Amino acid sequence: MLHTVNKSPFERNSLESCLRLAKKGSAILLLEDGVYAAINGTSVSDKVSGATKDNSVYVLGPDMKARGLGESQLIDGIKIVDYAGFVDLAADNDGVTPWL
Amino acid sequence: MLHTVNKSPFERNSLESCLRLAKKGSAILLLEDGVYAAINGTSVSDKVSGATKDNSVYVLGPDMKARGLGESQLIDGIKIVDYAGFVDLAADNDGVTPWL
Amino acid sequence: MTEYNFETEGVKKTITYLNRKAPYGTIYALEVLESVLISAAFEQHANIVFVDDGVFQIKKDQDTADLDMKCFLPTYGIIEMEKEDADEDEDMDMNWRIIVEKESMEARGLTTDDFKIEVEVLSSAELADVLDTSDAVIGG
Amino acid sequence: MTEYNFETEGVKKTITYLNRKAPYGTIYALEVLESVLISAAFEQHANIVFVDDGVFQIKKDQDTADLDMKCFLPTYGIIEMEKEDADEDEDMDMNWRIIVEKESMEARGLTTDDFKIEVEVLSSAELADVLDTSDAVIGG
Amino acid sequence: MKFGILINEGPFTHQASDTAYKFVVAALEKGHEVPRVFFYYDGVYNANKLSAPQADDRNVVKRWSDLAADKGVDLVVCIAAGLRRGIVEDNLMDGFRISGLGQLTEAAIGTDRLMMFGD
Amino acid sequence: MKFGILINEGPFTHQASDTAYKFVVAALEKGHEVPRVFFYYDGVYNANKLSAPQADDRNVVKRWSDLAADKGVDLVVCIAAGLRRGIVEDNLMDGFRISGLGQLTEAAIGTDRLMMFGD
Repeated sequence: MLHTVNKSPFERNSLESCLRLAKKGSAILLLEDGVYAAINGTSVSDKVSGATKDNSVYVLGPDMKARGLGESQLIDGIKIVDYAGFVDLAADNDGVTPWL
Repeated sequence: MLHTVNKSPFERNSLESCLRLAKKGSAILLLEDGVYAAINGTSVSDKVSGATKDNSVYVLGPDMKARGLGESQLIDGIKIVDYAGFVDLAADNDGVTPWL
Repeated sequence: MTEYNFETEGVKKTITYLNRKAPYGTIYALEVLESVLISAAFEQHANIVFVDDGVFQIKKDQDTADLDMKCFLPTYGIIEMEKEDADEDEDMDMNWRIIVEKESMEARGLTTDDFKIEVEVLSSAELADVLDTSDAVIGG
Repeated sequence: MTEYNFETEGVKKTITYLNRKAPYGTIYALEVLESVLISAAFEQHANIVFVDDGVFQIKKDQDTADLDMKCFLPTYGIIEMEKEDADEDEDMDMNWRIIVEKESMEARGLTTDDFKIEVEVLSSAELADVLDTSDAVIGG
Repeated sequence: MKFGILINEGPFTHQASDTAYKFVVAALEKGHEVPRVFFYYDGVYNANKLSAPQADDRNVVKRWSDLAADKGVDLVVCIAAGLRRGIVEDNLMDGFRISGLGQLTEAAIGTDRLMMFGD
Repeated sequence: MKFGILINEGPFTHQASDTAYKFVVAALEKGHEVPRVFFYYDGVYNANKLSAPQADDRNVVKRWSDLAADKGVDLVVCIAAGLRRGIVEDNLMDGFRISGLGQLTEAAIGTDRLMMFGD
């Protein structure tokens, strides 16, 4: 299952609910304002870093770039994908759960 | 200053920001999905109860009723107003800060 | 304009409706209900799930008269009836579940007595399994 | 249709623009900017405040080319210039402040070096005073 | 006292327009003035005359229009926000007019309280 | 593989429609099929042909319309959601059609993946 999160973890509870309800081993894609969860040194970094132990966490590159976030700021273990990579994630996992 | 909060405290950070940035002695009106902050026995009740010490906290009655919440569930110290009471709060305080 | 025709005959899927928003502040609760009702005609399996503020959607005693808004509660009753019909009709291969997440319910100070309809209460871990085995998830 | 004519001649107020949303996920950042720019013509005092995810609006190095969206950053530069003009022109009674809340900035791992424009960093308590003395607060 | 109103969300999807309407009616009943309601962001959709809600639901667009006719409230739709969202003279409900963002600044300066309703 | 797309928010205000569009283009480039995009909730505003964004901004409505013409994607606007918001035949952009919610259920059943974009 691929879980998509498009909300800022500082503003809403979407990421928290996703982490609580995603089965271990799931893929999680952070996109739109959700990309802020992928960066180091914030009040949620530790929680997200912990999630990379149980899940494959991805972030949408074009959304990071638009918001002025660089690869060097990424939490270890998070992988950047582009829209083609997003399509692959949706195709390779057996379903998609949106956390909007 | 009257502060208005229309978001659920479980979903968004609006109430938290309001409580952090409202000057002591301000009035706070919970309306729309913000009324869920006014009820007892939830994970945010203690925080809201604490706020009633420093601020005058009000809740919009019609929004409570619509959501099936009754007066008996209210946190002590929170007062119910109707739309006319909302108008009075806006008029009697010297400005309005929206936390949407 | 291209009208596409899907082959849905004989296909059986599990669709999960994931309700996470409070009622009335936004319209999502109402419009997702409309789509749940329509889907009954397609005889698919469905999970109608209430998580986060979605649990407030089925709170008893809603009275929207002062807001001049339509109250959704009676419609949840229809969904409950659809589920009962499906449960009782042995010829119908349609399994509907109405699920509330325990953690969301408790954080909001609610118990099953507060709900207008009968629900199945699942833990986060149990609900994670339900989501994981859904073919399509429609959020509200 | 009734067109109302306000008497604004000689009235001096303090308008606070309270930016709390991240850029690009929603349009609020862009459209609130449009209203800040217009207000300059009215020579009012203004506080352009960045709180919560609003602090991300002025993050350096934004590049929206891959989204085909307009980048707002250059417009913040215009606001910075408007403020400088007002500061330098002694005949103009117009005080603009560009404010970032310290707590919001730090929770997001940012420092003033991360911002495209010069800002005043205030603590929550200091910002509470600014809000409290505003005549009108427009949120984004 | 004079109230200016700013509405940032469209009808039905968010409660903002409903709350604003109830507030305006209550303010007028108390003898306050509401010289202008400004529709910004998705708020411009409140002026779409093609909106046709179900018979058992409230008619948000018509309700604002009636208020303009009955109470002389000036309903202003932001031209820039309206253009990008396709709310223009062609589909503008009676009682609304389209104008620039300066009309919002005017309302902020010229009223005693600016009330914002949105998401 | 067949992707069904559900879009729940209007153009410009939320990024949902932009992300969905980019996803659909990338999926088609990879040789997948996108038989249907369903517009629900405020998503119906994506079909408003009166939308006229600024010259230096993307034209969200036209972009979907062009995709329908070029790639034969079936763009369906929910009739109930459209009626209450005033998106009807009168202001419907070329390439979109109006139909019932059953078309969403069909897309959920008849595709391999249903992708939802919204707020």
